[in-house]
Amino acid sequence: MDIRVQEAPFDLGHEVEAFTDRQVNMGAVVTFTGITRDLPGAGMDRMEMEHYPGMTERALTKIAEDAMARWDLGDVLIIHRYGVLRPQDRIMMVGTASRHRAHAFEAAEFLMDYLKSRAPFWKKEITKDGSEWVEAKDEDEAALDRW
Amino acid sequence: MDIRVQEAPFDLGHEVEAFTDRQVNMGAVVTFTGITRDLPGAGMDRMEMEHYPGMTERALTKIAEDAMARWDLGDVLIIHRYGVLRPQDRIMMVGTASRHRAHAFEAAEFLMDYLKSRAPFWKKEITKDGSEWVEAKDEDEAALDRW
Amino acid sequence: MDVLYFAWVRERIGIPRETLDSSATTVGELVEELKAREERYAAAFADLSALRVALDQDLSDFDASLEGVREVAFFPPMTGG
Amino acid sequence: MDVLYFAWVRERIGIPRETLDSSATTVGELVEELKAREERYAAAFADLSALRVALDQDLSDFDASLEGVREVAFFPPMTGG
Repeated sequence: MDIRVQEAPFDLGHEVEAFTDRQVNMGAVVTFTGITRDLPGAGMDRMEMEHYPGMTERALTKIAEDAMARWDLGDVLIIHRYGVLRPQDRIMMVGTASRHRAHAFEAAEFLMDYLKSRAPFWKKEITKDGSEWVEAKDEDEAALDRW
Repeated sequence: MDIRVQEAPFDLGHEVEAFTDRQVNMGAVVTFTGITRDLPGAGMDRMEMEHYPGMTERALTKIAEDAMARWDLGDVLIIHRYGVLRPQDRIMMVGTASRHRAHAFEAAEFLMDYLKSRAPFWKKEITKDGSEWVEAKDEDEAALDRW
Repeated sequence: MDVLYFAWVRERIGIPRETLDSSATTVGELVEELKAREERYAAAFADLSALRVALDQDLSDFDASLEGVREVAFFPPMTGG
Repeated sequence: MDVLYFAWVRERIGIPRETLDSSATTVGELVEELKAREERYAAAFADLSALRVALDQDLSDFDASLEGVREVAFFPPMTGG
């Protein structure tokens, strides 16, 4: 397991390559990358991602351990940034490795669903007209029901 | 859409980076990478992946078009190798980009399920004791039922 | 006991953390104490359904006991990923 | 009409492709013609449930018409990915 919470950008290609390369006899690697989207209309200057240092690492570790316990996984990777993000910046990524493609896919979706609603991050969108905290979506909370 | 059928290896990190980089305002990128697993016991010398030139490209294009029609996707990438593959070699990858993470995940799983059973590839495993064509799994055919 | 605030809860209350002496035995009692202190607390805690609480960095709920708890954090529903 | 064979069908029949003059109007009739030719064809086509067929590079089935078809391919279930 490799869990990183960091302000600095990460090198997506390098991380995917390194994660895949260090697996032994895993037939399937799935990755998800989350990217900052621009806002329609006025446009977004930046997003500020606040987090709860200490609890964040703890929550992500718990989510990764739950995934490892539930599926036949060789490894899990989570990288999540905080601080200032611009449109098109990569916010976070997860990676899963398994002998079975269904396990790799399901575990990656599980990680994303839990990480969205159970890891202490908060997004604030800043436009030239002002700023607004992003509201949690009911569909994100509902997504947890399937696990 | 970017569909490639090739004998040569591909650079996974480079492909993931390039695919992600060329998306505009897509919040979610999912990739799947398939890796040659070794065989238990005697061990595998190599896998030979046969395909049906012409039909392969046609089938993969159709599968990618079906995914683009069914989900809200910005882009689809499929790279699939043929020829000789050694344990730990990357066989193939798919990538999906969407504004919604659920769409990116589902489309990637759909691509994989169809590609497994509907694209004309055949795997032969060669050990020092002989060679054997890999048999299609009932579960792979059954996986199509959910779409 | 350390009390931490995040996101708009932090902005509304005006500080990211404070250390309190409280006789509250549950999170709910602590919230009532805070609301009684000043208008900015009352505003932040007006709608508990819009809030989440963590005790010693684990998600919890508003009727949980504070016994042995050293760090309480209040924040809106998370929006990571 | 070009007839193509892949994987163990190709190995059993011994050639990857051939050009045939056939009066068969369906895939099924073509299979019967081939089986009647030589033992290696009979062996390859012994169990049709283990085979798939493509007509002009589209997956099809054994009762499909051959009218206008230029390329027929026989192979086992695919194992890509």
